[in-house]
Amino acid sequence: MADTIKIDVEFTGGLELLFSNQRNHKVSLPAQDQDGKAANIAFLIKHLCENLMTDQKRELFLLDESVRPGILVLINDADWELEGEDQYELQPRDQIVFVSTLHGG
Amino acid sequence: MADTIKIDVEFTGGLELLFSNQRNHKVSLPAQDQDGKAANIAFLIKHLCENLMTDQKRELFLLDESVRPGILVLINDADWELEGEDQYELQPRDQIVFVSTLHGG
Amino acid sequence: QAPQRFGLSNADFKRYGRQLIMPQVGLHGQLRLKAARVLIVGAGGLGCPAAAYLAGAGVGTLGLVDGDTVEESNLHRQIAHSTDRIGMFKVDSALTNLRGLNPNLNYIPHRAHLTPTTALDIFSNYDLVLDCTDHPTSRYLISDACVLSGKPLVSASALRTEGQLIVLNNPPRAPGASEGGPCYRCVFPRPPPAESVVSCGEGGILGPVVGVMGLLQALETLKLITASPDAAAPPPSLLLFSAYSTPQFRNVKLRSRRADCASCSANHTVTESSLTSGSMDYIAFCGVTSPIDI
Amino acid sequence: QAPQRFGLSNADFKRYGRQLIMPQVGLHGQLRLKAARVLIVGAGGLGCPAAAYLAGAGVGTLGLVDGDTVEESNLHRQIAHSTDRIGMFKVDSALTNLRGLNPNLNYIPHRAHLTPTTALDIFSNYDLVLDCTDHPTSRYLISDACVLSGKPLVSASALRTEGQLIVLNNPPRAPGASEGGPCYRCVFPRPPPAESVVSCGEGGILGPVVGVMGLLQALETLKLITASPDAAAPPPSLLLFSAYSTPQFRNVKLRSRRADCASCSANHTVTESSLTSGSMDYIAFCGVTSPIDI
Ligand SMILES: [Zn+2]
Ligand SMILES: [Zn+2]
Repeated sequence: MADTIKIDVEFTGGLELLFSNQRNHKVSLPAQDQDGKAANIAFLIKHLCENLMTDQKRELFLLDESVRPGILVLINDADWELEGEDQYELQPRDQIVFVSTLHGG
Repeated sequence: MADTIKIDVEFTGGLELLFSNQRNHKVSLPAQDQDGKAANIAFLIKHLCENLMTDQKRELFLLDESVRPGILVLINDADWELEGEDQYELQPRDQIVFVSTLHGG
Repeated sequence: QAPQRFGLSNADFKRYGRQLIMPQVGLHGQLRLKAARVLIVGAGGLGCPAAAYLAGAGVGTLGLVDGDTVEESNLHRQIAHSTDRIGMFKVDSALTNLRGLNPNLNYIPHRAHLTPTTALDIFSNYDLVLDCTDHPTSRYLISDACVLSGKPLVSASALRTEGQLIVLNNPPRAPGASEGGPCYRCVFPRPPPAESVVSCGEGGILGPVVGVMGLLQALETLKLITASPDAAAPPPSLLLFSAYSTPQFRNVKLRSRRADCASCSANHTVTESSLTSGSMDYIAFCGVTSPIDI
Repeated sequence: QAPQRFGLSNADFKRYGRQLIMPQVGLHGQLRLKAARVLIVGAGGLGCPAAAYLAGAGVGTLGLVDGDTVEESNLHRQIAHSTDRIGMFKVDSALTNLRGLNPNLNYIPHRAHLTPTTALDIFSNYDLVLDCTDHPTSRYLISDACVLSGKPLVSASALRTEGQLIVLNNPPRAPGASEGGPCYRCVFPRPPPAESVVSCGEGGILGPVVGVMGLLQALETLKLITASPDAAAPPPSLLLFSAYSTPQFRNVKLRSRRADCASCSANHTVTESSLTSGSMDYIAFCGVTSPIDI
């Protein structure tokens, strides 16, 4: 039986509307992808799209296999660009937040 | 050599003025008091008064061996009354915050 | 009278449309706001912004309590007042501003400081109270009166570069009912020594700091009013704000009601008659040496 | 002219006394505020409260940019306007309010939307810019113009029950200088798909939510202006606010300047002439199908 890794995922800035209108999710995902590589953020994004997303409009979350422009990914309260972007390898209990930028005023 | 325990202490709401006008302090204190009892908040308060306080006006922090009325003690972001008050036994890396209540408006 | 749809006029739909369309408010929430009677005690640094946003949101009846008059030193942070209203009662100055923003509400001025003998009488006409005052004496009095009259209390304070916010007596239950939210005395059973109390006049205050706290009071008030009546109250908590710290905001879990609370426990010693008879002396309780306005 | 002590009049000492006495401001800070020229782009839900508290604090020159007029649906959150000023330019309506609060400042109205051809010219008269607008097109334009003219940018946004705040281009350094703070394009190199952009008109907005964000912009502006000129800039961060979440506030570390940024890198393609010539088409860049006001 494959190992799983448990992390906390949060959607905010309106993205929660694509995920059952729920902000906080406890997510269990395989510790390795199909090629035996450790689960990273790219793998998580695919996993979320296939298993957690309830809205059909994937283009509001995904573009070219990664998150669309205007979404910030936060790894334990830091911009993912500080942590290796989608190649960051997930650790148990990581907090991953997907934030859609707001433009209103 | 006696064991020490390292915790984070923060003073806010004006209390920082009594402690070198500095909010955040890394504090190392003996893991046991002189009677061999595990270091608790009561012991920490005494330790802070004797070793960290720079202002002479102890009555702005202490009353009858505990913190004066109008100071909240927070143990890892919870009111100390939820954690056993001054009998709470300190754990390494605990975050202890002393907040003076504000009254202005 | 203008024609109504679902209890609101066309002008109401236009004015409140941007908040009405959100599921957190909706038509039900807007009607609850219209029916709500909110009392703001203190028309200063906290009360000015709180009142402006509650008036903007359409709280049907808004009462303001303050015995002070506008001074020039208020104007850097008390943005409902103005330079040409210096010397006017703060309550009248603020209502001039609020009526300009939203003339469709029922505004009630109380041009005197709150006292133990008047508090219960005034509170009986409102559903919810904001403590926007600036001294421990008034903070204990307002909390006691909220417990005795069964009103939730949204309390904030600010000094220098910091602020604090608590929602108290929520849900508002009779003294002795353990499922009620804690009161100010549950959190602070004993008043601070008088010499440790620093006012904004002595310590200073940054305008946006007290402004943010007043706006957060308005926000919690709107959340309480628009929530479904059977929504569970969130667990008691304290929000701490420190403008020059990182992070600036910290949320802290608080205790529930205190079994020996002088105000909200079964054995409470603070009673309606101790307030109205004047036997509760808040100035003596707080150890103030010279009499001060509360 | 009134007699001055240390560069301030007696009336200034009275009006600003409560902030002057704090070490974070002091006489030096108050004089820096008096000398400061701040531009607020957008006189709506963010700009109204930001302008009120900056005027209250004594920012010497305050410019406002907005081409819109006041509508009834603005008034639940745009508290510097009023019901009897519906139809007036927002800039004029807001200045009426600000002059009432503090008549001692130099106010400059810009009664038109910011455009690529006007932005650099306007920005050249100010020291610091607040982005209080409501669309990606204006957010990219304002950031580009701040980088090209070397001004720090305090940017906020809000929608429904949430808000976001970033201080950008701080310290403001020339394109290619890696010690400068990141710009909007460093954080968001590509604009969001047009169909993902929700306005406050479509999504709704709670008044105190956008109000808090505007006040936090005013606060960061005051901190920047009053700080000692050789104080180090704090590391880049983003503040997230969510009114119905616990905790409500979250502080997030951001990246520094992007080595290939189109605006602030050594190889930047956004230049003074691409703006003033009109060759930078922000509407096409953001993929808006029908022309809109920025
Ligand atoms: Zn109580
Ligand atoms: Zn850049």
